[in-house]
Amino acid sequence: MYSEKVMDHFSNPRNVGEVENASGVGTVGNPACGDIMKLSIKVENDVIQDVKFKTFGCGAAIATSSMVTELVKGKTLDEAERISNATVAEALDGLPPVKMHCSNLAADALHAAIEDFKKKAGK
Amino acid sequence: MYSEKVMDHFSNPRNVGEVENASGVGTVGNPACGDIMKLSIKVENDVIQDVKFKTFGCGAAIATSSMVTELVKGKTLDEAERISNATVAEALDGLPPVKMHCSNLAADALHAAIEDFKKKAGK
Amino acid sequence: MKKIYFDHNATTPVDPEVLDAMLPFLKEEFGNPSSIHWAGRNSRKAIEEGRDKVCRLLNCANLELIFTSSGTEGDNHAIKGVAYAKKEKGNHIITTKVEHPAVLNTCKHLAKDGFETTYLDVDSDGMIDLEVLKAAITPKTILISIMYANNETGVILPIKEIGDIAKARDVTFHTDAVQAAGKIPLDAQKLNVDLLTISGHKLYGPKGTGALFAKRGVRLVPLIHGGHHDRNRRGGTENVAGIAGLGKAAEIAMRDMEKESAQLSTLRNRIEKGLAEKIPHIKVNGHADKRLPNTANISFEFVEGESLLLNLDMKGIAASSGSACTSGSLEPSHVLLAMGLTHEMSHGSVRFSLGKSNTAGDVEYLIEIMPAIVERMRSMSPLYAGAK
Amino acid sequence: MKKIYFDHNATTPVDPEVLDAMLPFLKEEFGNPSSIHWAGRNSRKAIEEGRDKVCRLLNCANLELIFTSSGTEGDNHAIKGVAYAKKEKGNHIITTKVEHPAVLNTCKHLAKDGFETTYLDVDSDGMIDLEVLKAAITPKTILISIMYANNETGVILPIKEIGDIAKARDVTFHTDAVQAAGKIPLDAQKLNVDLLTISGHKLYGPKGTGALFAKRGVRLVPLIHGGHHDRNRRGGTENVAGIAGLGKAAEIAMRDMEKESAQLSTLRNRIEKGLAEKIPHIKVNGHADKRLPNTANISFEFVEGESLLLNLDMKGIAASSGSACTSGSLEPSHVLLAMGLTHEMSHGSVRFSLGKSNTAGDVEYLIEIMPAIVERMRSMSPLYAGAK
Ligand SMILES: Cc1ncc(COP(=O)(O)O)c(C=O)c1O
Ligand SMILES: Cc1ncc(COP(=O)(O)O)c(C=O)c1O
Repeated sequence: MYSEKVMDHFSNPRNVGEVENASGVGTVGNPACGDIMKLSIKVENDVIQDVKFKTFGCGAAIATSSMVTELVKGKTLDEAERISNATVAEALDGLPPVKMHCSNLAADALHAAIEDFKKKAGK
Repeated sequence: MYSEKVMDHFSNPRNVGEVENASGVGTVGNPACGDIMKLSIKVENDVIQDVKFKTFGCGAAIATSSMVTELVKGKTLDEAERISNATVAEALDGLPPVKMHCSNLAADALHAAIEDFKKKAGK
Repeated sequence: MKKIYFDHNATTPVDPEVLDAMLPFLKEEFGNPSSIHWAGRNSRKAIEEGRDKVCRLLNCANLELIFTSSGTEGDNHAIKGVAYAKKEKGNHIITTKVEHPAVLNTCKHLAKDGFETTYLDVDSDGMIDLEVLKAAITPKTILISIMYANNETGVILPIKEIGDIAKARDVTFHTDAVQAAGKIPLDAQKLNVDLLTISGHKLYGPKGTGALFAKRGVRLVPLIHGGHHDRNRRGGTENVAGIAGLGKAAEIAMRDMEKESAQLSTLRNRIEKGLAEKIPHIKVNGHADKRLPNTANISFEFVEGESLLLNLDMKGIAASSGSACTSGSLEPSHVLLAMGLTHEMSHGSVRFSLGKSNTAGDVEYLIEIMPAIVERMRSMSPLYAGAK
Repeated sequence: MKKIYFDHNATTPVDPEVLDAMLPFLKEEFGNPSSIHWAGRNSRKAIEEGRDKVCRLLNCANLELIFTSSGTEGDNHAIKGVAYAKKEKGNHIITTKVEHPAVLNTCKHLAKDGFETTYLDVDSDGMIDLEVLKAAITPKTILISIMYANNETGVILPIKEIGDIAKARDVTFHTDAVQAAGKIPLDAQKLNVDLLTISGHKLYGPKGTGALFAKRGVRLVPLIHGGHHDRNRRGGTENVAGIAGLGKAAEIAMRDMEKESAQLSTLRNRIEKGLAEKIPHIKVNGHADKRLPNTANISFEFVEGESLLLNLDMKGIAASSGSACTSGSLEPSHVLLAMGLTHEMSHGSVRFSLGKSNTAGDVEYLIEIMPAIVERMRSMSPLYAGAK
C-alpha cells in the first residue's frame, strides 16, 4: 500500500529526535486521530540549520515527518513556509488515499515550529 | 432425485395404451399443472381384468400411472378402491416432495375409471 | 456412456485456465486483502487485476464494479439498491414478464414495501414493445429492469433502445446481463445502462462469483453492510480466488467470444433444423435472429418436458426445461406462457444451450436419438391421438 | 526471509484437505445442483453432504442451515431478516459496542428505516453486564445480536446466559459466531440461540463461503430473493465447491479442535508472558480466561499499531491491529475504546492470532525481535519521554 519511498523513510527515518536549544517547536495532531508530530528547528539568519522530529503515528505519519525534515534542512524560512502537506506527499511518491488527510501533517508541524520561532523572536 | 423404482417404471412403463371396449375410463389432471392421466379398465365379475394408461406428464406422473396399473391388475373393485395416491407413492419407494401433490394422481385416475364403470353399469 | 452437455445456460464448467488462475489463492496466497502485511498484498493485487479484466469485458471504469456472490445477488443489489435509494422520488418499477426469478421475486418482495411493478408483456417472439414501455413510464417511475438476453429462449432484448428511453425520461436502468455476458459483446458505456449484472458460472467462471456494474453517480443502498470492502458498497471479505477466476473468465470470453459465437450458432441452427426435419409438431421458441448464438428452445407438442429430459439423460444428454431454478417445480415456463404458448406447449419445451465443448458429433447424436424419444413419449400421451 | 503468520482471525489458509474436497467441483463435477440430469446430481449431493457436516459442527438440523457467501452476509441476513419480519411487533434491537462492522453497520443502516438500537457497554475485560442487558429489553425489543467471541480481543461472551434471557423475554437472539466456530465448541441447540453466523475463511475453509443457522420456526425475510435455492431462503446458484470446502473445514474443525486449542493457548500464553517480561509499559487486553485460545491483543504504550505492524512485516511476521477490515482506516479500535482504553493505547494495540501452522519457534522469534521494534518506535515517539 505504501510507495518504496515511504517505506524507505519509515525504515530509515532521517533526523529523529529533538534539536537542542531549539529556536522553535511545533506539535500537531492528537491521540484521537492517531498521529502526533513534534518538530523542532534551529534557525540562524532565517535559515533552518537543523531540524528534528518525534512522531507517534502510522507509517505515513513517520515517513512524512522524516521527509519534511529532509526537505527543509538548509532552506530559508520563506522557502520552508511554501512547503505544503501536498509537497511532502508528492516527494514520497504519493500516499494511500485513506492516509492523505489525517497522517499527512508534517508540513503543518513545520509551519507551527516556524510560527513558534517567530513568536519567540518577536517577529 | 427419483428412486430406482420410479426410474424403472418410467423407462419401462407397464400397461401403456387403451383397453379395447373398456368397462370404464377415468381422466384426471389438466395441462396447466402439467399432468394428464387417462386410465381405462376392463372389469369382469367385479375384478379388474385389464388396465391401461396414457399419460402426459413428468417422470413421476408416468411412473405412478404405470405402478397403479400393476397394483390393480387382478384386484377386485373393493380392493382397487382402497388404493390411494399414497399407496402408489410408497410402492415406488417414495417421490420427491415437490412431486407429491401434483403428479401423484394415478389412484385418482383409477377411482375415476371405477366410478365411470359403475355409472355405466348402473351400479 | 457418452456424455453430452447441452445445458450451458444453467451453468458452465470452470475453464481449466480459470482454475489455474484461482489455485494460488486457494493455496499459498491466502491472505486477507484488507491486511497490510505480506500475506494480504498479493490478495489485494489479485482483486484489482480481476477487476481490471471484468471491467474490460464490460467496458467500464474500475470504480464502477462491485463484486458479488452470484447473478441473483447482483440483481437484488441493483433493484433493491435503487428502490430504497430513490424511494422519496417514486415507487414505480418497470420490468418484463420474462425476467429471471432473481428479478421477479425481488420485485414481488418490494411490493410488500409499497413499491409497484409493471410487468411488460412480450410478443410471440419474446420481444417487448418499446412504445408500451414508454407509455408505462410515469413520474413515479424510478427504475426499469429489463434483461439483456433471456435464459430460456436466448432472446436478446433491445437494451440500447431501452437505455435511450430511460435516459430521456431520467429513469435508472438496470439490465440483467447474466446470459449475455461472455456470449455477445457488451458495452456498458455505449448502452446507457446504469446497472448491469453478470454471474461467473455462466461464462466458465466459478460458482459463487458475479459482478454488478454501477455507473458512476448511481446511488445504491448496499445490500450487504459491513466493512470497507469495495468502497463500502458490499461488505464481507472478498472471495479472492473467485474474483481471480472471474477475471480470467472475462479475459477468455473477450478473447474467444467471436470465434465461439460463430461455431455455436452453426451447431444450434443444425439442431433446430435437424429436429424439425425429423419430428413433426415441434416449434422453435423465440425471435429468429435476435437470439443468443447458443440457445435453442423447442416445444414438442403432446409431451411434457421433464419426461423428455429424463429420456435424454438416460442417453447421456444433459438439457433442461425452463430455467434450472424452476425445474423440479411444476409450473410451466413463465417465459413461454408470456410468449403466448399454451400450457401444453410450455410444459413440452426443452432448452438446448450449447457451449465450448460441444461438437458437430454431439449435435448429430442428438438429432439421431431425439425422434425415437419423442415418439415413445407421444405414444404414451393421451393428447396425441387426435393429431395423428 | 522466514514468514510467520499470526493473523488467523483475519483469515486462515485453506486446509489442503479442504481444497481436495473442492477440486472435483471446480473440474468435472460442474453441474448446476438444480439440474435434474447427470451433471447436476453430484452437485446436489455435494451440497447436502456439506450441509450435513456443517450441521454436525453446529449441532443443528439440516433444514436449519442457510448457506451464505460470507460472515457479513450471514449477519446482514439474520439482523435485517428478523427486523423486517418482526417490524409489526417492534423496532428495538439490542447489540453491543464491540460487534464487528457487519453487525454495527447493519444496525446503523436499519436506523434509517425506523429501527432503534441499544449498544451495550462492555467493562474493561470486554464483558457485558447481563443485568444491563435485561434492563434494556423493552416490549418493543425484537432482536438481540451479540457476538460469540470478539475478533480483536478473543473475549468470549456469555452466550448461553444471554440466550436464556432472550428466551424468557421472547426476544429473537442472534449470535455472530464467526470467530468462535472452529476454535471452541458450539452447540446451537443447547444455547437458546435462534440465529448463528459462521464464515468459511476463518476456519480453514474458502473465502466466499459461510452459513447461517436459523432455528426452525424463526421467521426471516430473505436478503437475496431469487430461485428455490435453500428452500427459498437464499436465491442464487449455490457455490458448490465452496460448500463442499466449508463442509470439509467443519469436519476437520470437529476432529482437531480440542488438540489444537490446547496447543494454541500454550503458544498464546507464552507470547503474552514473553513480551511482558521483556517490554515495559504493555497491557494484554481482554478477559484473562474467557478468551479464545488463539488470540492475544496487546497494547504497546506510546507507539502506534500500524508502525509496529510494518516493522513486524519487514521481519516476516504478519499480525494486525484491530480487525482487518478497519486496518487501513485511521480510527482507533472501537472495541478497545469501548473497553475503556485511551486513544493512545487503542492505537497502539497489536493482535496476534494464532493457528495450526504456528510453532513454538515462531513464538520465540517474535519474542526475540519485538523488544527492539518497540524500543525503536518509542524512541521516535513524542509521548515516550515522560515515561522513561
Ligand atoms: C466477528 C466477525 N464477524 C463477522 C466477520 C465477517 O466475516 P466475513 O469476512 O466472512 O464477511 C468477521 C471477520 O471479518 C468477524 O471477525
Ligand atoms: C437471466 C439470469 N439472471 C440471473 C440468474 C441468476 O444467476 P446466479 O445463478 O449466478 O444467481 C440467471 C441464472 O440462473 C439467469 O439466467
